[in-house]
Amino acid sequence: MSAPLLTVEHLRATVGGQQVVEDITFEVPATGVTAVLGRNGVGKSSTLKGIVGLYDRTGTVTFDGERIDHEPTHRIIQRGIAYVPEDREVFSMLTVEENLTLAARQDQPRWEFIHQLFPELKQRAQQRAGTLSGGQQQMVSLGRALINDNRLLLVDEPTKGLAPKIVHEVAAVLDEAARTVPILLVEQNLQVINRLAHRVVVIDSGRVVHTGDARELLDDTARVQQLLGVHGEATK
Amino acid sequence: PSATPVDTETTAGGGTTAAETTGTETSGSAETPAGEPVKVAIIYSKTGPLAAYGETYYQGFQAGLDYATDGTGTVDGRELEITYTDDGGDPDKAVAAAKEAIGNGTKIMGGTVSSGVAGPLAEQAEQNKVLYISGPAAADAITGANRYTFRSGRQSLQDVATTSGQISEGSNVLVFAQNNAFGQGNVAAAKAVLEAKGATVTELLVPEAETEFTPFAARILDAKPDLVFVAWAGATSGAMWQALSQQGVLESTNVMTDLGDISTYGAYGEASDKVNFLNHYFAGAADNEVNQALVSYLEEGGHKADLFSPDGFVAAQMIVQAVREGGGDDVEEMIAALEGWEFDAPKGPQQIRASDHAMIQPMFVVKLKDEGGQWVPELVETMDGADVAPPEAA
Amino acid sequence: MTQETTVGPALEVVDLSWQVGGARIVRDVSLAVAPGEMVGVIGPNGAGKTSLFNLISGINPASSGRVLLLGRDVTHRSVASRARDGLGRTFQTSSLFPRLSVLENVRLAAQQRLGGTLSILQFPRSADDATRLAREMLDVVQLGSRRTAAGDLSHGDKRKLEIAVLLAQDPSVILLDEPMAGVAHADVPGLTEVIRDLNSLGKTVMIVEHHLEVVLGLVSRVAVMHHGELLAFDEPGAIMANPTVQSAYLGDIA
Amino acid sequence: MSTLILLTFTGLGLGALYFLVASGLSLIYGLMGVLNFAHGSFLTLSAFAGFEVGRRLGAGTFTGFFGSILVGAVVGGIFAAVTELLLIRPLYKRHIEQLLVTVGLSLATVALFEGIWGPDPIFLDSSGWLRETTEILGARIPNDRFVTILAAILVLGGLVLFLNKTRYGLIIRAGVENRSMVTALGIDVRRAFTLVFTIGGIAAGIGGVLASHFFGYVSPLLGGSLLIFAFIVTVIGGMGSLAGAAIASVLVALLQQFANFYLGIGDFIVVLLLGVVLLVRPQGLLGKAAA
Amino acid sequence: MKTLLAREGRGYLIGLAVVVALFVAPLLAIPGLGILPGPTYSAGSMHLMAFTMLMVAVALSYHLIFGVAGLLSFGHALYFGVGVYGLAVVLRNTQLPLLAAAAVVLVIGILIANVLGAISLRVSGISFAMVTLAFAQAGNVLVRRNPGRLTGGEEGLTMATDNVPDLLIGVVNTRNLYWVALITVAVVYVIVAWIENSRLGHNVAAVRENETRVRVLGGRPYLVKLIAFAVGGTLATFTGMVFLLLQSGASATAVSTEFTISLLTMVVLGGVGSRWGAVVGAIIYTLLNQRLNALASSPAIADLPAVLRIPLSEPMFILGTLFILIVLFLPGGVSGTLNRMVGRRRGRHPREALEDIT
Ligand SMILES: Nc1ncnc2c1ncn2[C@@H]1O[C@H](COP(=O)(O)OP(=O)(O)OP(=O)(O)O)[C@@H](O)[C@H]1O
Ligand SMILES: Nc1ncnc2c1ncn2[C@@H]1O[C@H](COP(=O)(O)OP(=O)(O)OP(=O)(O)O)[C@@H](O)[C@H]1O
Ligand SMILES: [Mg+2]
Ligand SMILES: [Mg+2]
Repeated sequence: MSAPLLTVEHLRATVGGQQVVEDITFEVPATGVTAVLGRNGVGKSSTLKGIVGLYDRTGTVTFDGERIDHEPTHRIIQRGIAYVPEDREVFSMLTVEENLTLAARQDQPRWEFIHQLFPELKQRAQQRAGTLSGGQQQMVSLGRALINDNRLLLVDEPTKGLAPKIVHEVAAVLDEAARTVPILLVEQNLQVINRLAHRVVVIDSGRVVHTGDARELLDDTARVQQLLGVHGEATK
Repeated sequence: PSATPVDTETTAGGGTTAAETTGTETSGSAETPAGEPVKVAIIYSKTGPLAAYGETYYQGFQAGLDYATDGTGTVDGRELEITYTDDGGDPDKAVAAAKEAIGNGTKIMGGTVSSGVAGPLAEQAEQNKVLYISGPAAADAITGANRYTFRSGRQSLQDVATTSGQISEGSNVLVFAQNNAFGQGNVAAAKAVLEAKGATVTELLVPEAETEFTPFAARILDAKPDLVFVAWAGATSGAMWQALSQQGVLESTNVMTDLGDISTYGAYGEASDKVNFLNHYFAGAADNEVNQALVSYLEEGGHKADLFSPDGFVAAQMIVQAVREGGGDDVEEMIAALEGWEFDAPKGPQQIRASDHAMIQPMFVVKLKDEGGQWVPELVETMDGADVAPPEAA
Repeated sequence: MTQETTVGPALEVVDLSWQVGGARIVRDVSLAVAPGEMVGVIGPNGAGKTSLFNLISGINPASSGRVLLLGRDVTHRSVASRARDGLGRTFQTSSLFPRLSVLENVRLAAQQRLGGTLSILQFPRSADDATRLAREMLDVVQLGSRRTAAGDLSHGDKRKLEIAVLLAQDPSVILLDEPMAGVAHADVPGLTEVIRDLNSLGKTVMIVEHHLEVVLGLVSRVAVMHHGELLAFDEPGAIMANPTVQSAYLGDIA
Repeated sequence: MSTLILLTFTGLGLGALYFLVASGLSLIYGLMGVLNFAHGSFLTLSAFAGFEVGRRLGAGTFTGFFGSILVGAVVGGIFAAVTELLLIRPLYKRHIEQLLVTVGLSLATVALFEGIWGPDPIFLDSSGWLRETTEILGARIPNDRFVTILAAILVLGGLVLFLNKTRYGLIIRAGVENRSMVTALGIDVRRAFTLVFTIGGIAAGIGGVLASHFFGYVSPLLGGSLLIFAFIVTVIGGMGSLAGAAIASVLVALLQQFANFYLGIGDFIVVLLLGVVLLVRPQGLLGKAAA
Repeated sequence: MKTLLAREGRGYLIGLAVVVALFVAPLLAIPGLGILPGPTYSAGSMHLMAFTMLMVAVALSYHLIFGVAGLLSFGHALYFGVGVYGLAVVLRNTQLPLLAAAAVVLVIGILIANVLGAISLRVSGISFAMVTLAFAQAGNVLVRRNPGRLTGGEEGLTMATDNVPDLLIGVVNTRNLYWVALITVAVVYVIVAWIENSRLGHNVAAVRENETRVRVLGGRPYLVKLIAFAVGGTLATFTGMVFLLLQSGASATAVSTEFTISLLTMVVLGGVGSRWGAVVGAIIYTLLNQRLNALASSPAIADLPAVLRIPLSEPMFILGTLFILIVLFLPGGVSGTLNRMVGRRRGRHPREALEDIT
């Protein structure tokens, strides 16, 4: 395997003085989807937030050979790391179009790509994002990331609360995106994992308890049961 | 309340420049057989919105002490132990200071430049049966407030009465004032004094928070009075005078107002030389030996005589009189010593009316003159104390 | 809460509509839920499921139509009075008292139910009825960390806490808006059981949920919403077979 | 008739002044959620700076007048920027604390100004033309009222363009809602917030200098005396709505002017208006419903 | 009461000890130590202590509204002013004896707090702050305008003493006034603590956290907030009346926004949400304000160069700066900082009470 794109070593993250991530170490290779798995509350989201500097953190984070663990969030993002938060966090008072415009950093934002992926966002360009349904908001949130050419996507539970049909669509979008850019994906839906992930990182209580090939893990029902407390059939 | 009661007492004998001259800290005098020192509490604004008045009062008081005690700071060998306390213009602080002083056995209180503070202090004097000599506070209510309360300055009624030289039987006088206690007091005073002289008095009261006076100026024009008496205090006076000039009020009628301290001489703008001023005091108002003493004492200390210098000066004179004639320990005797007392003050001859403790004193009519870019007052007329005496308080 | 003895529906909406600006978000929806029945509501994102719940619970006022709760017209009553009449709900995004402890979140609901919640003569105590009830409910949903501030809980635990609050409130009609969203797979069966228990205690339940396997296993009937309209309201089997539903909602997954 | 015209113009002049103060307040509040109690201090300091400069450039001249406005704007902007950087920035997202810190700042600065310039008002000489009047239908309207009204219109236009037409305007509107998400899109939102404060300070600075001419004095309490009415205007207009602030400024000032003149109860009428507006339309005239 | 004692037993024992100590303080010659103007039995010291205790009482009433219910009111001075002016006006214009007059004013205070509270609470957040500010401002204008010569305007109003017992008049009776103030603050403290700990109090906290949730549970947030607001306002009115007795006069500063801001400063200084914080904050603020005045006029300051002298001789500059520093660096105020030093988590204190005993 070639040199990893992102390396996380001994990451600890704190919020309001409380430690939410204990000691996380893993690597994200320069291609493919790396999925972060784990039960609720083990620190998956916090790990992502620690990486982009939204939570106070210590430890080493290296992106493309450069340390980024002391940079402010906007610098890290400017390096080409897009972050899609767990709860969508669209700007509810801004229109859909304004949400996307705001996110566009490059000279030629990929508007066509976005509109082709999410035709509904084109129709609803002038609607205030706060009045969109949950699923529509998720599209805005993903759209904000995909409108730029990125070097790495950090995506936190993109299918949470989405209708099966949309889950399917989102998975397809991510699959598409993964061809050109590596993704670090937090996801609960094992079907989606099954479809997308090449590698997995399993977190428990703020620590990494397993890393390895996605197929290998998902095929080993007993191991899935042990690590995630899930029946292997759920992946089908 | 500003959430602060007591401020602080300074050393006996006073603050900075005058400490030596008052001599209260001289060690020998404490052992004189004449007895214990007489405690005096001066409560005034060292800080706060009226600090400038406070400073004038304080310096005037030092001059008066120097004059009345011949520079000894003692009265018939008895030391005056004077504490100066800052009230910051805040009644709560003043009351706290008064209670502290009274608790320590003080029988004589003096001071305050603020009418809002004078009332509560007069109340404390009555409750605790101590002598109180109010300072520059102009509220008429202080006169006759109670038998323990005196005043060393003038009151609104006297201001208003000073305009009486400008009116004749049947004159139509308009009082232009802010709708607050000061303005209302002036309206009441004008009605009491000027209507007695046969004038008709009407009022135009402007809400206190109003900042735009142009329409009111136009309304004065419409009323066509013979004399406009302007009773104004505070920051808005500049805008008010500008409105009066702009709308041509000053050309159309005779306008009179109270000339304040030196810092306000610039507030009248174009109105400065078109207005007749009545005046409590300015350095050149009176030409007598006492005033010379006041002015030269202040000049030596690097200060200027100003509006409220005589209030401090007279307060010192009164305290010395009370101690000299009344002994300094028995409040009733001190009251007796002050009631009806006639004396020479910086403004001229003055008398404390026995019935209500009004301070009968001369008042002045002046004009402002441009002297090398500076407005300076010029005496036009001196009104005799009896002519401007306030009606007796009930 | 006393169970209604009447045979009429526990919850009924008649020609319910909601309009914001020019957009009609809920259009003439009519449905009735029998006492003790559990009904699922599914539909694509933006279909108006949450909006329907907001109309029923009174968070938003209906533009037209009526809401009947236990046979009573509550269309013009406040959120609170509907709640006191026995309506409980959860929100799509957790709505809790973030700085109060887990126990207190539940306890406040219990206090409300047991009465005297505005009393200044009574003090919350560890031994009083409300606290005891709250503990029981937390045991039911298996939420351990009772001293934690609710805001510090993970997503899944917040969901459990919301259910516990509902249990303590003991409403007779319950609206659940995506209770499984963001809950780890491991916890889904447990939570499903809790919801099933709710129903078997005699509560009437309406549940919006995208986890089809969960909904279909729980409910007796499913309402499908699409563009604000009620597309179908039928038994799960019939719904899954309905071609309109398939194209509108399930996509190629089915 | 001439009284009506006079009242209308002086009312508009006062309204323009309210707007210059309220626009900054509304902008800062609407975009950052900070209710800026120190806004009066921005205004006061600018007025003093304008006064010092005007005096040196010539109290009666246009050079002095425009010089003082320029300096007032610059000083207001700098003061605001420094305030934002040192006091507001460390408290991002904690709106109540931000409000408290501005309360503290206003306490401290008013006291400081008193220490430097003394507690008493300093009366100033305006330039000749400004002091004169222009007659419209028999009403002699002071010229500085026209200048104030013009300044307010210019400031309003500039602000509207800035917010709706620039990328910074967009960033600012987004940052209000969710600052960390704006940074998570790779944007340094802190710069935008500093900018907002600065703009608010500049508007207040212009307002301060004009107010000192309007009232004829500068004093440490100058800003505070306008602040309460500016708050009321901001609320009536709808927090955060510039157009609302403009309409409410004119409405409040005219109402106050007329009520003061005819009934002597302008202040009560304004408070009454506030009460009524809030009861009927809690979000204010043009405010966004339940933000 | 039994439960109250059981719950916070230790706290109440300490409180009782403090009250007893304060009760006997004027009988002893405890030196002022530079904080008080003289030993504890001197009139000046007793007055300052009584004044401070009344400030503590108003701060506590404000704490109920701001700290507990989370309602940022900028109009609390109004309710205090109703007490001060109400009693002064009633005593001056009627022949009612003190207690009857006080009862009348208290009823008026309750009415005003309820009516204005009911209107203000129609809006929330910053709008609420502004409405309360506007009402208080209207009250201030009313008092300053001296309608019907009732309030004395900026000259203030002295207390008519005819119907006030002699025991409360004059410096010789300062000790009695001191005890009255002590009783006042104790009563206010107990009422505030009682409410905070009652079921109602927990409901108030819940409303502060999430109103919609309360409504969905069937509660009435509006009513809950109104009760907290009205009780706070009424306690302020009550304290205001005692304040009039202490000062023998009413002045317009009692109804000023500055006074509300000083209350806000006290509560923030002590730590928002903490009852003890409000007490400590009020004491520190009042005493600091006093000592800083002394500092301002001390020769030590007068000799400094202007850059230092000018700011340091302005007490409000120092207080304002201190306030800023606390907000910036000690977010929990004095109580929060102490709590943290003792190792407790911040911001959670009232809500932990329940679990602490389980
Ligand atoms: N802002 C916060 N304040 C306090 N605690 C937090 C905060 N964010 C996260 N935590 C705590 O940190 C732990 C990890 O949370 P995190 O959101 O990272 O979990 P997660 O694995 O993403 O869970 P989920 O699957 O529910 O999203 C949780 O116990 C949570 O309570
Ligand atoms: N206040 C509002 N103003 C305007 N449109 C709104 C408002 N609230 C909701 N909508 C619109 O109404 C539609 C239905 O929204 P709703 O939240 O009810 O959908 P939902 O079925 O719950 O979707 P999801 O499954 O994604 O949560 C959406 O298109 C949404 O944009
Ligand atoms: Mg997560
Ligand atoms: Mg929904």
